[in-house]
Amino acid sequence: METLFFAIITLVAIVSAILVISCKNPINSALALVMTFFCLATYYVMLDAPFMAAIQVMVYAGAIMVLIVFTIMLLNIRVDATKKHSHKILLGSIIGFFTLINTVYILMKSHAAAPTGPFTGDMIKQIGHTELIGQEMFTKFLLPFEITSILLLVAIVGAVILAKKKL
Amino acid sequence: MSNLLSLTTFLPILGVLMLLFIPKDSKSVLRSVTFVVTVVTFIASLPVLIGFQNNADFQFVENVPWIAAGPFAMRYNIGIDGISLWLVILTTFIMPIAVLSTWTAVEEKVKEYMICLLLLETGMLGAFISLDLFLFYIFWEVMLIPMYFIIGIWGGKNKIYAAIKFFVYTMAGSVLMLVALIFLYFKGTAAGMTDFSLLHFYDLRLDPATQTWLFLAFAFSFAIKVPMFPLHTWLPDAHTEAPTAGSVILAAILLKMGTYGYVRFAMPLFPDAAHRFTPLIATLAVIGIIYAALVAMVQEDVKKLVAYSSVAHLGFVMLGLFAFNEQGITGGMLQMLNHGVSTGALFLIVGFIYERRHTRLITDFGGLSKQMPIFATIFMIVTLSSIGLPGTNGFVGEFMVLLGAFESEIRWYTVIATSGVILSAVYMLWMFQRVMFGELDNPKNQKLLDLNAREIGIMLPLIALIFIMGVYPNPFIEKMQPAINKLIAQTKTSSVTAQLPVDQVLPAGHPVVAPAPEQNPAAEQQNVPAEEATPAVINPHDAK
Amino acid sequence: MFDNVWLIPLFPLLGFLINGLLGKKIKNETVIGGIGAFAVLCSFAVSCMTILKLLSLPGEERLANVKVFTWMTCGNFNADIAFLIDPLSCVMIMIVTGVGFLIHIYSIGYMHGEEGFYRFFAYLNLFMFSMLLLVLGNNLLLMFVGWEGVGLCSYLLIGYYFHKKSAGDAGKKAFVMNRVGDFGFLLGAFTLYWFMGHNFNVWTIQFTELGKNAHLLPTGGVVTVITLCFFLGATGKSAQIPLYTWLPDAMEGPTPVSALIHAATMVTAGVYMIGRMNFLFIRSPETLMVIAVIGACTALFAATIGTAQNDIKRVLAYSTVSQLGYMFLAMGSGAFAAGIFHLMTHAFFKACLFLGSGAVIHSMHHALHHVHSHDDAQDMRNMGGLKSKMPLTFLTFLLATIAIAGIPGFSGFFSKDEILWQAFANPHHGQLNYLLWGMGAVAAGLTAFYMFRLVFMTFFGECRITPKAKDHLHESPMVIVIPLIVLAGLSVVGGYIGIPKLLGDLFGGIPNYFEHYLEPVFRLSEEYMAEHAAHGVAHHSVALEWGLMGTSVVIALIGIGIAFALYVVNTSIPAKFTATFPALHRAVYNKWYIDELYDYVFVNPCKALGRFLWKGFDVVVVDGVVNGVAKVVMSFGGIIRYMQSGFVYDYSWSMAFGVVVILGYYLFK
Amino acid sequence: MENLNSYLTVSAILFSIGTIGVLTRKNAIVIFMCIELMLNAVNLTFIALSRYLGNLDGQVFVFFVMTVAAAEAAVGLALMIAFYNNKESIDVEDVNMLKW
Repeated sequence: METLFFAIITLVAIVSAILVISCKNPINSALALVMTFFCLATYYVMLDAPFMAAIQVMVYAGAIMVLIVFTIMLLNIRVDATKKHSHKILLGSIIGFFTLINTVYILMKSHAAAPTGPFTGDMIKQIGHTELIGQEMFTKFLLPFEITSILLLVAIVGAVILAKKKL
Repeated sequence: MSNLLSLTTFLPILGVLMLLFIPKDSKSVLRSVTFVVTVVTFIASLPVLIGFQNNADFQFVENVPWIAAGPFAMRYNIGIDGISLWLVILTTFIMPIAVLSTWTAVEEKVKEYMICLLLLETGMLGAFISLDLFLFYIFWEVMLIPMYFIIGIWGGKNKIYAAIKFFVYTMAGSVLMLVALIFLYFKGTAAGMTDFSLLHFYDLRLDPATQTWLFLAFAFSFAIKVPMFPLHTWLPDAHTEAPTAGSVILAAILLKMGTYGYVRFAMPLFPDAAHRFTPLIATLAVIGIIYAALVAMVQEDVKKLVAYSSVAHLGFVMLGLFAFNEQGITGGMLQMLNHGVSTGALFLIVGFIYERRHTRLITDFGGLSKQMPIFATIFMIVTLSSIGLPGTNGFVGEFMVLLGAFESEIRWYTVIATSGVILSAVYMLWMFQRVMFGELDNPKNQKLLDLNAREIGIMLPLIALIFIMGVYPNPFIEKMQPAINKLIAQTKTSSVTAQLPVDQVLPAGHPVVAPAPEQNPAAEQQNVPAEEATPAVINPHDAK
Repeated sequence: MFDNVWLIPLFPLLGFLINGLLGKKIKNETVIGGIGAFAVLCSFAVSCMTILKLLSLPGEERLANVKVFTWMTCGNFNADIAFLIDPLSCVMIMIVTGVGFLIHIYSIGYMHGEEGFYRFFAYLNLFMFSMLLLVLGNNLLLMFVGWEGVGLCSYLLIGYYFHKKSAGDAGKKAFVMNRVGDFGFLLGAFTLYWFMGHNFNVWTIQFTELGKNAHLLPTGGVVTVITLCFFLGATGKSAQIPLYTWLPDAMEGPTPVSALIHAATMVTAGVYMIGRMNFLFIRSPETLMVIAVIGACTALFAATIGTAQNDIKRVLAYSTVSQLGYMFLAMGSGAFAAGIFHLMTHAFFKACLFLGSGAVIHSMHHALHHVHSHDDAQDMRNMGGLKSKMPLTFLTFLLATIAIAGIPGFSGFFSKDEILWQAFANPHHGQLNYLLWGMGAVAAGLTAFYMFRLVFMTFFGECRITPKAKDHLHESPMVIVIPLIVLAGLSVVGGYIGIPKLLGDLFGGIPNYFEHYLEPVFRLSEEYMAEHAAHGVAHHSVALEWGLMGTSVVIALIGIGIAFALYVVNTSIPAKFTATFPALHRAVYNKWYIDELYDYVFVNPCKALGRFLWKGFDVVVVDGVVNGVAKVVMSFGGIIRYMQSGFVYDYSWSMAFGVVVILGYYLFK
Repeated sequence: MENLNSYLTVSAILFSIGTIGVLTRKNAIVIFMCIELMLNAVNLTFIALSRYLGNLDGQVFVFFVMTVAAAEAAVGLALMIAFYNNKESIDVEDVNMLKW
């Protein structure tokens, strides 16, 4: 049952990913990408990471994709009239294929060690994923977490400055 | 004060820090601060001069660990002896003059300009006092960059070309030197040395083949800086395009880096090779003297003429150094100082008229004596000093160089070089005549103002030095004498010791027929009492 | 004993400093001139004291080295600021300060109202200082300092009217030609120092030491090289063939300068130098022969040019060259004392002649200036009949002319005759002696001719300037005339201190005081020469000596006679002569085109070579290589840069490609 | 729970697809989206491994990646707007000033 579900989700994810790169209209690509994000969120749930699935949906599918779609609409970009691909798809596919082989080979070759950490599926279910993540984030990763705020601030300022008509 | 030298060297850096906090629009403040800093540096260098003992040792030595890399340590190892002493003093002495000289000429980017000048001063002082090869290399490169900017930003019409030419020429040389340094490092490690100290390298006995290569690398690098024929073409361009202060510093101090490099590094480190290449160097020096004089004669631009005269003067220096005797090297050293003073002064003079007329073409002038009598007098004195008239500094150096070279093996080169004194008179006086004498017929020249107080103030110390060094050079000679004697001893003993394995180094096919006759004339040539240096070599001639 | 000898050069130096630094502020000509002249007077006084002290010593002790301070020491090389007092240097300082003082006085009058009056006196004092250093210096280097110093002052004073291009050119020419000589001097000094030191371990440049050790030197060989080098120096300074051409041009300077520097003192430095180093020159018979031949040739050659010049000062200039030739003839004949003697008498009469010509020019200039004429005040063709206008000048000029012409009883006769006799009788040059004597005698005749030509053209006949201007001609002020009278007096009587033995015997054994006085300096050399005479000491009869003396006098008289015939009796002959032999006249008038030859052979090729080396070698070859390397690098970069298309996807492609390949390589290797 | 390798393989496939997109598309926004796709593929790997190893560090990393992606989206899109304002296009073919 779970395997079948996994297969379906995988199929949807890959198909929509292919759609992202093959649609003529960027809007369609964007919608396909949202689909992919949802699939990934589903994976996260299957991997006992509901919190990650939630922010995947909220941040990616919600915020970022909305931003992208807004931009597309704002710029009123037409469908590629002449040619949507800059280079030969074949060549790109070959490179992509080799990338795939490389990555898969790495995965096959590397034998992940037995579970080492303390967080088992039961434990997560018992305590709650969000709480665990929160504990990690505000203890062990406190400093990087705070630094991300600075990163976001810089990004905001940068975006504002860049998008201004006249500097 | 034990770290007087460091203080002198890094005072300009302190000045740079001060300048950073001064707004770039308050130009006069920037200039004054820079001037004060350079003057203070000069004053700080005086105790070094006074406290200097007349012996051959390095003095005011500071030696602290700096960078430890593997088995080797780069150390902050500085100190001066009689050879570098005067060059340090010359540097600190010239800098206030250089700053004053562009007081009004540089109006743009004053802050950056002054910072460049001060950085340059630190670089130059550092290079003169470094006793650690690595440290020397660092300072050597530090000098290069501010000068590049000074020419490239505040230069004349063709400044970019000149700046890049200067940079690339010098860089090509430095890179070779760096390679040689790294090679030396491996040689040193093999010999069990633990640092880059020059003094330790002096004791390192290299085999002749290695010496040859290393000497060539060092010599090439320094020859560019000197500059020696045929590597001199960057000089006229750089001089012509640089602002006055740049030209002055370039002529007075930067060129001395090359000759100083020979005295401090190339000759004592590789004495055997230095002796072997003496004919080559002497040939190039002599060609430089005659060639530069001939070319200077037909120049249309005053500054270029002076630049070419520099090449000729430095040819004399090289000739003196490679005489390998007391008079020659002393003369070479004196000539370095003299050239710093008188060619520096010449560039200042060219700067004065350029500031007034914005041209340097000889044909644009004529009859200025009438309009600018003070200028004419000063110009005349400096010209005569450059020609090497007795009573001025130029003569003492030139005479000693020629005398020393004549006593040594390069006698015949000297004969040709001596004819340079005729040519120098020709081109300098001809230029002087065309600029200063004749009818004052150009209306633009008829409104020229004579030198103002600042300009006279700049020139007076130089004029004073011209006469002091010409009439009473002994204090200068006395201080450098022990160091020069030590240098001569270094070049001699090593060459005799190094001669022993000459036969082994010869190419395999070389028939080793009679080693004895090969050694003896060679030992004789260097005028070494063979018994003293190597008791093993029995020289029948000396035994008599 | 001679402790205060350093004062002699010091006074003029002080004068130079005062006038040079403050002269512009002083403005008062009398004060400036007074300072200048007084400084020289002080030197003269000290010189007199010195020579008196010297004379009070016995002959062998007349030698002192007075050290002031050590100039430079380096290893075995040592040069002091030190002065040498001996009869030779004493006679020189007497001439220099004495004649110099008179000329200073004269200059006060002559330079009156000139722009840069202070400058003139400053230079003049500087010259006195350098000249005194030259003659007093006890070593080669100090002599060289003076040697170059006088060259500098000569340059400055010739170029005194610097706004005139010709003056600047002449000054430069003088300096450069002197430099050619200096080149020889330096090489000679180097070789001598090295040779003595290297072979005999005598590392010295001091004259006394060198003299003491001269016996170590071989005859000929290296010594010939050394002496020839020194002689090259002398030809530069003393305007001998081949370096004489600067001296006539040097007449661009003010006339007192010509009198002081280019007649009386500086140009004789070469003669003095040979005298000072006699111990060296006698050891090279070849050099002596070269000197004698060059001296005789110069004497004759310059005299021929002198006959055709119209500029009064140029005639005198060629005359100076010619007379210097005599001195070198004497030196080359080993008659050092005779050479120095002629040096002295020549200083008197030539200074007098120059100053007299200056007075004439001064007067002419004023007269022409009054009528706004642009005629050349120095051209003898504009003069004539000045006898009545300027009687005192005429008289002194005439006396000096008689002296230079070698009329018996006047100073020039004694010295010139001595030289000619020595040239004939010396034991060195064999058959060449007759030729040398002949050249000398002919030159003496020419000298008499052109000097009297000058006198006749200037002072006799009709005045050739406009009558209006003529009225403005008048005798010069006393400050100018008094030096003339003193010098004329010296030209007349100056010779009596050196009466040749022949005449001395005739008048009851009057000794040749001058030769006797110089004996300590030259005795060793004379003894050496007597020993090593190449052709054996010839014994000539008294009658022969009388005969030669008579011949030279007769030749001189013939010269005067011709001049009288051509320029007083029948003044049309010279023009006819010129018309008959135009080429010859043109050649002589243009100084045998020697200047043009030098331009063609040395100056222009040098400039062309310089231009070629600059534009051809520097710019094309060296910079060509440098820029060529830059171009190669740039063009290579130009090819490579097409890889940088600027399109982001190109970069991403290469990146992806790189990642795949590198990763693949590491994974599957 | 599904096999770790399946997740990783899916992630690799998604990553490769993203790569192909980046390489072949010329619309800057689509390229941008492809980059997001690649980032997500990596995120999946992180979370899968984190779960497998029982260590939450990977998940925190994903959190940071998302932050970076958000910042990137903000700045990147602003850049595109700025670019579009200048060139009236967001085709990467029109951007070739990045040379010499």
